[in-house]
Amino acid sequence: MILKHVLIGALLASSAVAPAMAQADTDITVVLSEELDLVEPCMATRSNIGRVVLQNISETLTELDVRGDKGLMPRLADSWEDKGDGTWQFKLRDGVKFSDGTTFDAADVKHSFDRVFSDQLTCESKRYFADTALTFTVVDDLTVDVKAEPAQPVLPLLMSLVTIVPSETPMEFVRDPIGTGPYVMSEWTAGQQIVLDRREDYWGTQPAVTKATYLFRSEPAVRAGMVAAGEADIAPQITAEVADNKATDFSYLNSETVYLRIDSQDAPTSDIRVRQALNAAIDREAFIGTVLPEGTELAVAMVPPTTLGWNPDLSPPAYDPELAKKLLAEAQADGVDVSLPIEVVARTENFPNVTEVSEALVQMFNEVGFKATLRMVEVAEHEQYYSKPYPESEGTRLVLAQHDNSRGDPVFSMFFKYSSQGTQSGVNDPKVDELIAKASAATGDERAALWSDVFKYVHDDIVADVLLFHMVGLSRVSERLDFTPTIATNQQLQLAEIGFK
Amino acid sequence: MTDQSLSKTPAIAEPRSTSMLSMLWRDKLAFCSAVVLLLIVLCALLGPALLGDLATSQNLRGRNSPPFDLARGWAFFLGGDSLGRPMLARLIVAARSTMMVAAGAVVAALAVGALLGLVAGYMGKTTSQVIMRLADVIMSFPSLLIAVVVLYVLGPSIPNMILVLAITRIPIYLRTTRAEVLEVRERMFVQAAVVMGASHWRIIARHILPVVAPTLVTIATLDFAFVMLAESSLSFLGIGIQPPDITWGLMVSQGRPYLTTAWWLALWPGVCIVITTLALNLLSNWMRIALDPAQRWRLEARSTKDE
Amino acid sequence: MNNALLEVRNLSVDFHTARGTVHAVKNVSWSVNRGETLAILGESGSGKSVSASAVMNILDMPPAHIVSGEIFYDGQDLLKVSYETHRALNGKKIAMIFQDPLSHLNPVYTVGWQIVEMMTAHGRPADMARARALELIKRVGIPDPEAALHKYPHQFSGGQRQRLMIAMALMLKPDILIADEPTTALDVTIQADVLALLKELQAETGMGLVLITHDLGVVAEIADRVVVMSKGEIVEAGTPRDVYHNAQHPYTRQLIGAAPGKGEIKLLDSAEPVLLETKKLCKTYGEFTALKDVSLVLHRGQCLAVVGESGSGKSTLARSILRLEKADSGEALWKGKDLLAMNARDLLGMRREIQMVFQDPTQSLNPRMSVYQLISEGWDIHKLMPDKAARQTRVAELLAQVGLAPEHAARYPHQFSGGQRQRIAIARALALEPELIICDEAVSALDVSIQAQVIALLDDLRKRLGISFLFIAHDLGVVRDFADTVIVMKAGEIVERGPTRQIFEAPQHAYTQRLLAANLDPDPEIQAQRRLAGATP
Amino acid sequence: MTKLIGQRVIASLLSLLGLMILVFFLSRLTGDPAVLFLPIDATEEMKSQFRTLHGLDLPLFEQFGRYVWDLAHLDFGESLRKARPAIDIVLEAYAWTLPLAGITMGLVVVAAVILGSLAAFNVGGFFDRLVSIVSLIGASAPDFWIAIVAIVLFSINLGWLPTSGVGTPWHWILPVSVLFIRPFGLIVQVVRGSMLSALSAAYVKTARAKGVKNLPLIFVHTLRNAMLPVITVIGDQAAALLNGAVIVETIFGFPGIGKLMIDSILQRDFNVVLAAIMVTAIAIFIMNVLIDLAYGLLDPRIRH
Repeated sequence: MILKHVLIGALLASSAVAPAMAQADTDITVVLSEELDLVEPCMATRSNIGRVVLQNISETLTELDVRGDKGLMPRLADSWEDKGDGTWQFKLRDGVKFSDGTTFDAADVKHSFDRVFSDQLTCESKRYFADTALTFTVVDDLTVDVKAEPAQPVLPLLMSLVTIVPSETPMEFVRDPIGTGPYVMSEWTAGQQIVLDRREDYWGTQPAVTKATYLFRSEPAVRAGMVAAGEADIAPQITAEVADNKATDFSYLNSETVYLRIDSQDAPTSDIRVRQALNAAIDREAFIGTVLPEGTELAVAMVPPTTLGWNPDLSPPAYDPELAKKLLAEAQADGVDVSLPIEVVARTENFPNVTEVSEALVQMFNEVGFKATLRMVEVAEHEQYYSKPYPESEGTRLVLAQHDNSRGDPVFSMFFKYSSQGTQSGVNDPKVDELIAKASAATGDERAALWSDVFKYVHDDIVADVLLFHMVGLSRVSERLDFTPTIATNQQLQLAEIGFK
Repeated sequence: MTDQSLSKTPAIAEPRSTSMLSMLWRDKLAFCSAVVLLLIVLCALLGPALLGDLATSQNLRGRNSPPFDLARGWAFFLGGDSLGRPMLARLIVAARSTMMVAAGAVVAALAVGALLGLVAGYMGKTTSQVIMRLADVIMSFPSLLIAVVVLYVLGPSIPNMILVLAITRIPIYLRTTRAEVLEVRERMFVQAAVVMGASHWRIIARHILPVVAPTLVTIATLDFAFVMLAESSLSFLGIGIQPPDITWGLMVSQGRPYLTTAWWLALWPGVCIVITTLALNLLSNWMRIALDPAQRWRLEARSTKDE
Repeated sequence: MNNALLEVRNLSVDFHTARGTVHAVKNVSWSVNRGETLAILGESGSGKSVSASAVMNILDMPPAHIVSGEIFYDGQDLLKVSYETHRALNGKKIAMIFQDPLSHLNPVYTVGWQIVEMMTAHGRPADMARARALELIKRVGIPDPEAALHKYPHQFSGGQRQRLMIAMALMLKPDILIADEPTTALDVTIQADVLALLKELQAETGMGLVLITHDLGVVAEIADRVVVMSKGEIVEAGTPRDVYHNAQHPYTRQLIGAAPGKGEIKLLDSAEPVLLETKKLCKTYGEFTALKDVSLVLHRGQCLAVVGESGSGKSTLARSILRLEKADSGEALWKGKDLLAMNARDLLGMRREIQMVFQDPTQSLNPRMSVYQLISEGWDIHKLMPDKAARQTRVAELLAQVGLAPEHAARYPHQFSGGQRQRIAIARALALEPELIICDEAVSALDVSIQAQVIALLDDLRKRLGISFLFIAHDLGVVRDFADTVIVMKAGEIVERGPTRQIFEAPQHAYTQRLLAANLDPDPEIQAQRRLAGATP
Repeated sequence: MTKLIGQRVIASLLSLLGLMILVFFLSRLTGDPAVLFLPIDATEEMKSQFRTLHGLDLPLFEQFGRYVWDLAHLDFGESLRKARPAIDIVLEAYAWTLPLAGITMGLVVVAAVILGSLAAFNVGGFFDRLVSIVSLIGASAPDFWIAIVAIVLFSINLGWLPTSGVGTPWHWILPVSVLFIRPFGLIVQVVRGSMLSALSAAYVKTARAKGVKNLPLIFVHTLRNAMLPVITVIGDQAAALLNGAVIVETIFGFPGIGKLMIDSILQRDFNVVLAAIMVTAIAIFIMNVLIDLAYGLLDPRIRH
């Protein structure tokens, strides 16, 4: 076989057929890790769809600057103001056209939200408005009033999550997305590629990239290799093992946070000392630069540091096996059965090296005297353990999970993960419920301060979970591009930000 | 051409005193294979007890240590894995689960498949048709789906993995057995047994099974490799054996991300699979001859030039 | 001898097997001239085919190894010429036909293609080859030659296949035709036709014919000269008449003596009670009628022979009686009880009382069982003789009875010769002390000398133990020596029945007469007389 | 022959029905597609809406009844995830898998037949042993390992071939080569064994006595006879390829049925799984009929 390969290779080399693709200098190729099931604007919050659709094909009213400190920026909305009583008024940008030639107006905004709330299709962005009823009032073509019940202090921020489609869009998933963005989808060959072409009639600045081809390869080594071989220009989500080229491989915090969810209703984790012992048993530093890439940060909150109200005073629990043993002994002395089995449930392919991380965690727990075992499951089964109602078990289960919040506000995380009503919460503490409710309703600096309090309370006072790492994403970018991937690359990949050297 | 059969043995053959062991010794390749397999079985039996702790002792800061370096002790001779555990010790410990999964799946599939095949081949047309349709259904049922169903409903464990792999392999044995039985039951000596009044059970057990068995054993040894690889593939797809269980297939799959940086993680377990397969193949070739009285003389003879 | 067309001189061939070296032929010399027929006579294992294979360069080397000797054809030593030269001679100058034309014709190509290939392989144009093939197919007597070209070997009968083989061999008008047991697998009447055809063709073309056979009758019929081989050596040579009447070597004498059909014809003693009786047995396979109203009666101690050619239904008869096949209608009464309708218990009893000896002991003995296991299996089945020591003694006795040694019990069938294997099969049948043994062509696969021994053994058993026999055979000579009553079958029907003497000396039915006429006599003089007698009417 | 095929069609339809029932109910044992389609923090209301939309809230037997009813109208249902007819997705994938399987099997058969025959003719010789060992090792090495090493070596380090994808003929070389190895290893062994026994057949002796040259002797006289057992194995291997080369398709980003199958199984896209399995079963059935025809074509004794 080897001989055969060599022969074929030699043949190829001698006939000088380079497999590189013929393309214009301003065309780029992006290789993604999984194929898109849909190219539906209202599903753009799903990260693999978002990387193609969000702000490339379809735009939102507002846009959050997750990298810098510009906060919430106008996109299709020029400006917005709180009219009180839960109503926000948005002034829309003038002169914007959809790629099908129709003009963007307030009715499109209303229709886009109607689609999100429709029961004819299951749009992802609906979840951000779980308990909020929105009423849209078209004031004029370029003005729309949105009334939220109950009042929603972060409504303009939520507007950055809903893409705007023309009012002709049917109440079903579409395969030919029409948007206001700088690109239009010109080809979608299922299983192979998606091609976006630059629009000439875009309302904003013309981006440098004229055409983007998206390919799909699940193997990180292949993705990285494609950039190295010149077959692709950008490969998001490669692994540390294949990121061996300083010139092309970028690492950046990717807004994902890895943690172990503790069920505080189960013995023995109902005892705070046991939860503290779990935290103290882990040598977090040892993971970084080994099984996790350099640049990974220790987490003190469920959300990344760029989020509103992130509490800089918190520090990660120190690695102290002696302390862990001591805490366990004390708990045992008080009648807590610390010999109950603890099963760490982790999901295969959750993040690179998840298996190694899980195995190391279990080993660390066992070294301080826990009776921990590991159970690796695939995604559907993981969901059973992760979301309520939790299955019964002898002892307890710690669920290793990864949470993503790149939205800039903790409201997208804290209720789900810590409220007694939260679907993935292991906490049942009235004070936490109250703190979250207060913070969610607040605005401005008060909101930030209140969130800080919540972070401190769950981290230091009740030790709700084992927070581990803010993860680092790695992307490979061809040297011909002037582009630095950032935290935003996890959810979207704005072609407009890409330049050429 | 009746007189061309010069290899026909003289009536006075040498006494059958040659034991299996000395016959094995005559075929050097088969002998080596047997030694290798014995070693693997020993590893499987004793490995976890002797090296279980060593194989799981992690050292995050000393991960992926390169092979052929004795500085960290013999266990690291083949290098360390991605959690700093000694490869050699892990390979030895993994032998048990690997062998359990492969042998379990092959033996279970062989037993069920052969039984159904015997029934299908020996019984009437209706029974045979029902069984064959069943085999068709199993054959078109993708093993991936079986794997997901079993793992989702029953959980990922070694016995369940055996179940998954066994189900997918049953049709091979079933079809082979049936085809052979259909042929063997027409042979003269089976009819001779019928004429003597032998019961169905006796004919199956004494006359048909011994003739069919060598073919099945040969397929089983080849299947052994197939099952090890299938298990590895399922691990690759994330629906196979999961840590903390450990098999060679899983090790290859886990070593995959490190192919360019730490090749030894995936290579050694792969080599183990290849060696086991080779040894099994060579041994099964030998066994086919050794178990067949009409061919055994090839191994009893003094010269071994035709091995 | 120097001007012989083909001459084999002092040829010695060894076979290197894992068990050591076998001297297949030692110092063999023979020659054949244009227009002459040389017969090489020998039993299995005598090495009679080896020298011919060496001539054709189709010995498998290894294991064969030519130690010494020369093969002269057309002034060159065929053992020294290049592979390519030798290949070019094969088929073109020296052609060969074989015993079993079905397996020697390629089953997946048409007969026409195979015959034509004989010429195209030697560089002749295809259309010319086709014309010649048509001509020859017609010449060898195949009806509708044009259609025959497009048929496959399995669509012809055994005799036709051998004719086609002959046509193929003659395509390039070879100087020499080697025929290796060309008629052995054929029915007697067809054997006669094929031999006649060979003779005619030889007369037409003037080729030299080398005929390898084990059958004295064939030698008597066709050969000009004969060499007799035993254990790799030529023990006798001369004209058939000389060899038959003045054999010098003990082996030749033994061989001639063993030829069946010379003994005394037995007399029927019908005073004994009826053991087995069939009434109007019928059996069809689709369109084909295997048995049609077959009724027969077998008395205790009697030996009833059923003769007929292949396809006459004689084997189906035996298999139906033993319920290996289900008869469509009719009865088979075993001691007055219809065994076709027996319940399981009676059937098991019947299975002890009737035993069968099959044609081919290689196939009827389970190769994975030792002789002891084979013989004692019946006792396991019928739960007899639980005592192990008694069994061992009895097995030893039975082995002694059939002329084998007690120590053979531990061996496996493949370690025995064909004749010995058939003895084991007989010992197995005897183990259950049966009242009737059905022999289905039990001796036809054996060499004549061994055949004679086995027949003698069976005869002895009949006399000593009073066992009855249903003896199915195609070889009239054997039947004549062994049976006391004969039934002649043709196409599923009994055409004639009667005491042996009556059948052989005064056959009534035309078919019986034809059978007897086609049967070759080992004595060249008798055979020559018959030939003359046959030519006149 | 037509009667025979008719019987086979009925038997296969029965199998297909059994297969469908089994897959339908077993796949629904593996959990709720709603939680996989929707994000982890989706509300219960969204999940139940998803189930209602796709009829997953109905009793299982009613779901089955509806499925069978639709199927009777040749409607394989819609993909839960891709919002497209399942059958379209499956057929698109097949359009890639068929040529991949076809080309691979074609090459495998040609290579295995030639090398296996020559090895058998040269039994015990150096070439014979080389073929045996190489095929055995090739057949027992994990294919994803070979695939990734091949990409690293030939595409990244040497830059001779594209890493993955389907654009040009060059893209097919690596996937086909990797897929080639295992069936080749197996079939070459079978060819060798079958040729060994065929070469000792009597008609070979006849051919040699006729003065037929070695090459036609091997490839004309013997091979056709030796192909019968080989065809069976070829059929089994081709069936495996028709089921999709999951690993190779996944690694090389090849949009075939294997990748579709594993994705839809993992995502619980039931309709696609069912459609894929049934189309595969039909493809395998057609192939089996073709194989039977090939038997007849090769061996006139079967034909008559």
